[in-house]
Amino acid sequence: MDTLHAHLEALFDDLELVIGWETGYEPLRPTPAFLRSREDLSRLVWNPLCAPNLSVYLPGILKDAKETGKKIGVCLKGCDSRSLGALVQEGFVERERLYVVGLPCPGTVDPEALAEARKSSAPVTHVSFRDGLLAITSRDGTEEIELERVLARRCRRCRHPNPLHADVILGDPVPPRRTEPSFSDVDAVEAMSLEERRAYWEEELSRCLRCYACRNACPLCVCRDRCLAESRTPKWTTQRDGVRDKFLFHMIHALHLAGRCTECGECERVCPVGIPVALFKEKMARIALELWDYQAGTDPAATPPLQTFDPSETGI
Amino acid sequence: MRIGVFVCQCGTNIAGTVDTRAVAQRALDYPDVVFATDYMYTCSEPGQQEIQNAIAEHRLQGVVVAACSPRMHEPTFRRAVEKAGLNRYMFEMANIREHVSWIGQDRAANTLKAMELVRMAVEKLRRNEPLFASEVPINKRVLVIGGGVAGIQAALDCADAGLDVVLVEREQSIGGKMAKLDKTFPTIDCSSCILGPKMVDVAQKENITLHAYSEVESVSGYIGNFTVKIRKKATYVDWDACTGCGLCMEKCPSKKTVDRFNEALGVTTAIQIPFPQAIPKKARIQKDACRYFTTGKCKVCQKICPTGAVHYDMEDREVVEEVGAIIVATGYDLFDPAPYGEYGAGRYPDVITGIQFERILSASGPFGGHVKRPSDGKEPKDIVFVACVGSRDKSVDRPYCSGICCMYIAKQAILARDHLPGVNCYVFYMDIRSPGKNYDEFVRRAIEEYGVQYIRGRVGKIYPNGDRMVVQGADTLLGAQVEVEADLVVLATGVESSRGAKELAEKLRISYDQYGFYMESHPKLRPVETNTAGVYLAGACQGPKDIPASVAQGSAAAAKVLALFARDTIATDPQVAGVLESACIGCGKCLSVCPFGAIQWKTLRDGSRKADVLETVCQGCGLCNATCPPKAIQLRHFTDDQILAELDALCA
Amino acid sequence: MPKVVTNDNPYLPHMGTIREIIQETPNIKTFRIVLDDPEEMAAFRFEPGQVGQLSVFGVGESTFVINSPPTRREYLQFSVMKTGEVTRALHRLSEGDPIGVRAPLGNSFPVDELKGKDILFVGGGIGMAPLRTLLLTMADRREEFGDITVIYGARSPQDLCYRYEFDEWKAAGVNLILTVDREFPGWEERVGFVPTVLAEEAPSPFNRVAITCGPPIMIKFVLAGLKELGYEDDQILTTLERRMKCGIGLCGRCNIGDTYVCVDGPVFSNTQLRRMVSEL
Amino acid sequence: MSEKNERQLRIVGFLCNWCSYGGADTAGVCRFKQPPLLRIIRIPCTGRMDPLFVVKALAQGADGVLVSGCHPKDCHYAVGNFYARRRLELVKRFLPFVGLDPRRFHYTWVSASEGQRWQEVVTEFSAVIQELGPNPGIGADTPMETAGQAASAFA
Amino acid sequence: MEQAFFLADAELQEALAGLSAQADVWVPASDARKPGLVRFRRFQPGLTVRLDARSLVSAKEVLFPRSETLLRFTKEKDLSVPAGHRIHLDDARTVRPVVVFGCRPCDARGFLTFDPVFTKGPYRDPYYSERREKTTFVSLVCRDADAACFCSAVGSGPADPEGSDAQLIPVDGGYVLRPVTERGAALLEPIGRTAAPEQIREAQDVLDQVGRETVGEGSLTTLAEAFRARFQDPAFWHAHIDKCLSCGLCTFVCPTCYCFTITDEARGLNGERIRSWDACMFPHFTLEASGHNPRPSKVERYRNRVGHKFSYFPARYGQVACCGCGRCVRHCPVSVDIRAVVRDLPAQEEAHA
Repeated sequence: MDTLHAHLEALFDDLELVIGWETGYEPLRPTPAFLRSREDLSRLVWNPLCAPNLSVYLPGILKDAKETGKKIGVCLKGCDSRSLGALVQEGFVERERLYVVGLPCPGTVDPEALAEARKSSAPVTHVSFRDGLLAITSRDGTEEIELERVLARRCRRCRHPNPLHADVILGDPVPPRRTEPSFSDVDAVEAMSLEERRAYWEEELSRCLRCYACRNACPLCVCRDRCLAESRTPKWTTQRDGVRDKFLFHMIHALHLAGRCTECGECERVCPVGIPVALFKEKMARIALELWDYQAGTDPAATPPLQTFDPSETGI
Repeated sequence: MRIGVFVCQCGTNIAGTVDTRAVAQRALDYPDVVFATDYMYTCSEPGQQEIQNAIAEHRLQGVVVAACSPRMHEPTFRRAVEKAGLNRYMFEMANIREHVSWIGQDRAANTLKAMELVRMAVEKLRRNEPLFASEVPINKRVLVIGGGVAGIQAALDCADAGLDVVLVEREQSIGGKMAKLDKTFPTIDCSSCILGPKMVDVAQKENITLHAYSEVESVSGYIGNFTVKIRKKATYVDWDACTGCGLCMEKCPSKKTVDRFNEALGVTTAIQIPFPQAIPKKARIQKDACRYFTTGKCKVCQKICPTGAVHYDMEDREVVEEVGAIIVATGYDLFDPAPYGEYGAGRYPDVITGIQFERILSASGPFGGHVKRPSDGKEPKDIVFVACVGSRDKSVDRPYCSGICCMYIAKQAILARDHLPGVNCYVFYMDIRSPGKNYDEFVRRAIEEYGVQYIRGRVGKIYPNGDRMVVQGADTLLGAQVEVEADLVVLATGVESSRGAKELAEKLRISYDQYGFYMESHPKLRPVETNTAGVYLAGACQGPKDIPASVAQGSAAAAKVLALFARDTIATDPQVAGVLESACIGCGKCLSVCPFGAIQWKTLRDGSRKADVLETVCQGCGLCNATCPPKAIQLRHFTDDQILAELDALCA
Repeated sequence: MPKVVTNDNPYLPHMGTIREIIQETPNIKTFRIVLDDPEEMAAFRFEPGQVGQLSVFGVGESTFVINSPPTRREYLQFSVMKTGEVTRALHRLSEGDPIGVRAPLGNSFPVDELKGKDILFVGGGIGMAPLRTLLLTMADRREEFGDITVIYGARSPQDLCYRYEFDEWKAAGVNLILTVDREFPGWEERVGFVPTVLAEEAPSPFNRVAITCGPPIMIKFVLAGLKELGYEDDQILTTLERRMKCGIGLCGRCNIGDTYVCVDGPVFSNTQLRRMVSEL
Repeated sequence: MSEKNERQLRIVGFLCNWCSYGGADTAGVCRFKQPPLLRIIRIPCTGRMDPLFVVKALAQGADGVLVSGCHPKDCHYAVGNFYARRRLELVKRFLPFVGLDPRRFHYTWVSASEGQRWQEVVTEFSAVIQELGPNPGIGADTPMETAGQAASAFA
Repeated sequence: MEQAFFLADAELQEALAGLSAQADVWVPASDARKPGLVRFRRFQPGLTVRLDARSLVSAKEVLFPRSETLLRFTKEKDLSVPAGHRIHLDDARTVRPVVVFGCRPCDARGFLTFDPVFTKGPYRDPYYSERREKTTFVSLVCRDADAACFCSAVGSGPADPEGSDAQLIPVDGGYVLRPVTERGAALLEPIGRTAAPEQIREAQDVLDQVGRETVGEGSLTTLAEAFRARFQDPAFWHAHIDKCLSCGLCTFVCPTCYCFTITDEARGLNGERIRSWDACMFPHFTLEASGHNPRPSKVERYRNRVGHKFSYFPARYGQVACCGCGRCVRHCPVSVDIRAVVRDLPAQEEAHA
């Protein structure tokens, strides 16, 4: 934390602004912060509750930013940095306009798991993190909770806790929880029969509100204001509240992310009704890996597999 | 919208297994259908009249015809509705013959299927929009790539018709493979005697711009308006000054330069004019052989040149030509027999290729037309020709027939006998392919008049025995292994695609088959067109061909260009992609996948970039449409909504 | 208040039939619609400026001003420019086709307050539609109003709507000034943008009310021009457009601050406009 | 072929105009008999095939989806089917994950001259679909009215 | 507390089943698979009723479904008329009595934002109004305020009876049911026993205690003017809103957001016109066919959202369009806090000097 502040402090004259996290309406809710003055830097926080993937803001902020010659600073966790890689790859972000502060990530917290793990339900007044332990203070005292117990699903399968493509990495590297791609949650779905899977998704998706938080939190969902799921011409979905239209929306999202998803898990994190929507993209990522040995966002010079072809490939 | 549905009985072709009346009746239940009928032959004159009458009487805005395949009669009906005042794209066909009545006997199932196909057509038509072709002006200049006989023919025909022609030739002289031939089959007339005048014509036509020793660097634009960048490779001789006097060749000290025109059977000088009839007849320095370039000292040619044409500091330069059409006539290359190690080509000097033998036969060749063998200059007494070296052989990835070898073997055997009446000629062959006019007679003459001995079988091995070669092979007619001793073995190497053919195809955005031969638009009906509008094929670049076929195709390609240029503008097919700018997110995915380079960036006033379709370049494949995430780019007449309407008509 | 022809469900359209379609310009068609129930048609009352929602069932609804005057009641007239999904569908309809109508909706021009005044209409393109209803109302009650001057412009002569009735307007004593953006063969009227022609004509603001409607950029310069000529804010009326769905003040999208264009508009005085938050 | 429970099975075919649609025509011209399940939608090229069409068709109850185009390297547009096969294979592998039976989706390459092959493709795939029976789709919240409507009109 | 009933915890299911005989009873309940996810669901025996937990989405959808049919249309083919078809419209609807049981005071109060818009005119929305007339709200006095709650700041409170027909007051072993309106009284009579005096006393204590609690700081009800003053201060809006993802989550979980869209969904000859939730945060909301969008970016859209709730709505209807339930704050993927935005409205100098 102190290093982060000091580092940005020293650099701030060369930066237009810094995108990081600050404490939200309660210490459990760090919220994205757009720090435009040196004084603002003091608001920066960095801990396992800093869940949002800030790369989602980059295409928009770069588009709107005036050309001052100053760079835009952004704090990225490991998985966030893969999103940046993919955005650079597809030309949505000019890497040279950014100053990327890579933050090796111990993993982020699943709020629901944390709520369950806490003994107190009183409003939290302070949070700190050290040596794998979250210290959570409320009027009922301070509880220490192991991060590992309350880890978000996305973090349990994380292979990239250490940022790629960063200008600077602040903090010691974190040993990855996984060294090989892990698709155990996909496997769990696939362990069901076809019929069960259909029923499973129908039930999960029936809760979808079509609030589009999953889509808007996705750094690679680049259609922004022009999503096909809301389009009336062409009309792929209706405004009905049925499962089929919800299903189609999620299929649009998943297919658009095929070979592009960087597995940051934001779609799932932000879903208010707890649909494991990231599984769709994990399955896509697995297919891309199997078919083309491709991992999105790791190589900014690569071409996404559906944007290219290989005349000699066989078996498909 | 007011739609009329016409269900064709096609005599009994459809009505035999489809209740066309019921199909028409059912169509009246579909949205927007205000008229439906069945008719015996809808494509007939009265059938079309019926449609036109109904359009007027029922104020129809769209027409569905359920009949045969749209690949058959869509143009017919489009014209018919257009005559009645509708836009030709306010028309749909339901294929209830090839896809229904002809493939099933179950009348009930067929009728149901026909109803649903009509319903799909109606639902698509409800989303159709009138489309209008746009007109673009044609630049009436033509580029011919390749100066072999096909390219020469095409260039001359175009020039004769008054067009400006740009002819690009990779080698120093035009003439191609034919210029290396001694005589041509089946008439045994002198190759250079018949080709030479045409080459001279090319040089003399004022409306032909010849870029020899040049290559096409890039092609952009589209039919009627191509921009071609051509790299003129450095020759170190100013061709404007060079008179082709040949003094430099006399004085050049590098006299051991491999003579590539003579297929490495002889030597030439580092500064060279490849052959006496070369067009343009200009000298060029072969850099790797030149003493000045290799040692830094010499400059003999520069000193001797009466016009001071030699410039050692010359560099490649680029010229840009604007043309409206392109004829590709890049010809072929000959198979390198190295993969057949057992034949010893390259190892044994007296195992040569057909084209080498051609040079040996030629009066302007390395031996002045005396048939001698390369190793010791002796006249051969026995010559063996081996057919199908690099043809019809999967093991060397050349499963196709090269088409010309059988004939040139017969010709060469005849010529060998003419030159050396005592020589014995043997031909190992698989089958004799001689389907041209007077071709079979020609082969028969070789056998019957000239006593050439044909042995049906594959050659297994060729090895030396003393100063002779032993050719070991099968005689499948005798069912025995045979051996023939020979002084000279000629391998009839096959035809393969020209080196660099694929790279050029990619520049031209035309397709090629797995062997690198260019794909014609239709194997029978569009043999000289490619799928890129405005690019035509001539000669062996499309596939192995003999001279008459190449010349015919050269003329055919020229005719296509002339037909294109007969108009001042061309109408573009409006079934192309279009961008809804407000929905375009500027992601550029369409640009990257378009096989035709038909999409480019357009910058709006607010600085945002949007995809923009060059309608004349777009071929209407729809790849961009499938790729575009927000579906801002839509292929007209095959939009998402139109396809979804068909889908929804079937299941929802 | 005019009688609202509606039952208890304001979302339920009344069925009508397209009696006539007029192709005004390449992308504007005029629809003359008659309600199917003769009693409903006879009882239908509205004020100039009020709008209606036209339904193409299966595609949706869209809002258009009723541009026929209340003084002429054999049909309701709407002019539709092809811009979106519903308008594209409307352009595909034929004479005799059924159509849904929810009308009248919204406020109207304060006709009574305009009595005895000189009137200046400034219209551009399809913006002539809302002016037409008031213009013809005044033409039909000609003696109640003073001078009526119309400045009407479009990009080209073929983009002018209602060309076939210009003579009728003139015959009713309307001072009609037509202009197109640039020269066209055979065009003998004015050439130039509407605000320019307005400045040239400079109709006196004395006892006059200006009513303007057209594309936003034209409105912007016309308002400035009128100001220049000395028109006060309450001497200027205009109509606003917003994306609408319900048309009855519920769905929440057509607001400009606390003003709902669908129920509080479409007619606003410049005084009202100035009080609104700037979100045009 | 009357009501929903025994509705006729339907295969939606997406065929490229240049090869497979021609192949289907050839099969017709040669009178190669085929089961009557297939309904063909003509598209210019399999490159036009958005994998979403496959998903949507199956979600809304198409019993089978068959996509066919030119053989790889024979694409009328040179490379359309190279892109297509990646996208189609991807969706083929994805379908079972969301509970859609991948056997209901088949993609293949048939040239305009391969009438016989087309007959085999249609016959084999139809047999698979017959075996699988009706596709429940996803979220059966809109009625399958087409089947009932068209069928009852004829019956 | 004059009249009150007692409902024991153990009798809850039975009582709800009893109510369900005459009405659709909506209760907060959790999914088997997602115990933490509480939503309003129609009661049926065996449902896991969760009066103890806050619901994710408010009870809004009970009266204002995410998507509902306004009318159905059929094209009847008839070649005797020029169009070739006739159109039949049908807006028939059946409205069953509804009980919303166990919502929080904020949920019930949320409908007070709907009422003046949908029931008072100038145009009355029959779909909402008819349901509203047949709906009884039984709200639970709330003791679970969290850091996102701010009902007191909008003039309500955790024991606020406004908008409720009856109140559920947690007491030892169950709930005391207190009617607030006559409708509430009529509903309760059959399901509970009359409460014992000590139960009533306990309930009154709870009411008093909860009633004294202040949930959320300050007051957000009088900032209409401050909003207008801030309207054109891009730096202010950017500072608060740059992080907004422009999704519709806040509006969809909100008890007072009532904006909707109307679309036609048709196939072949049949179709329906449906009304479904829309969100002012979506760019399409105000996008015109011409491509013009008066609220083109999230800044204008969020500003309108704040304005609507705290300035425009008060100007039109005399009350803020916010019940302080805190859902928009709690569930926002990036924790945008509307309270902070509204609170900062007047602080012109400090916020951006």
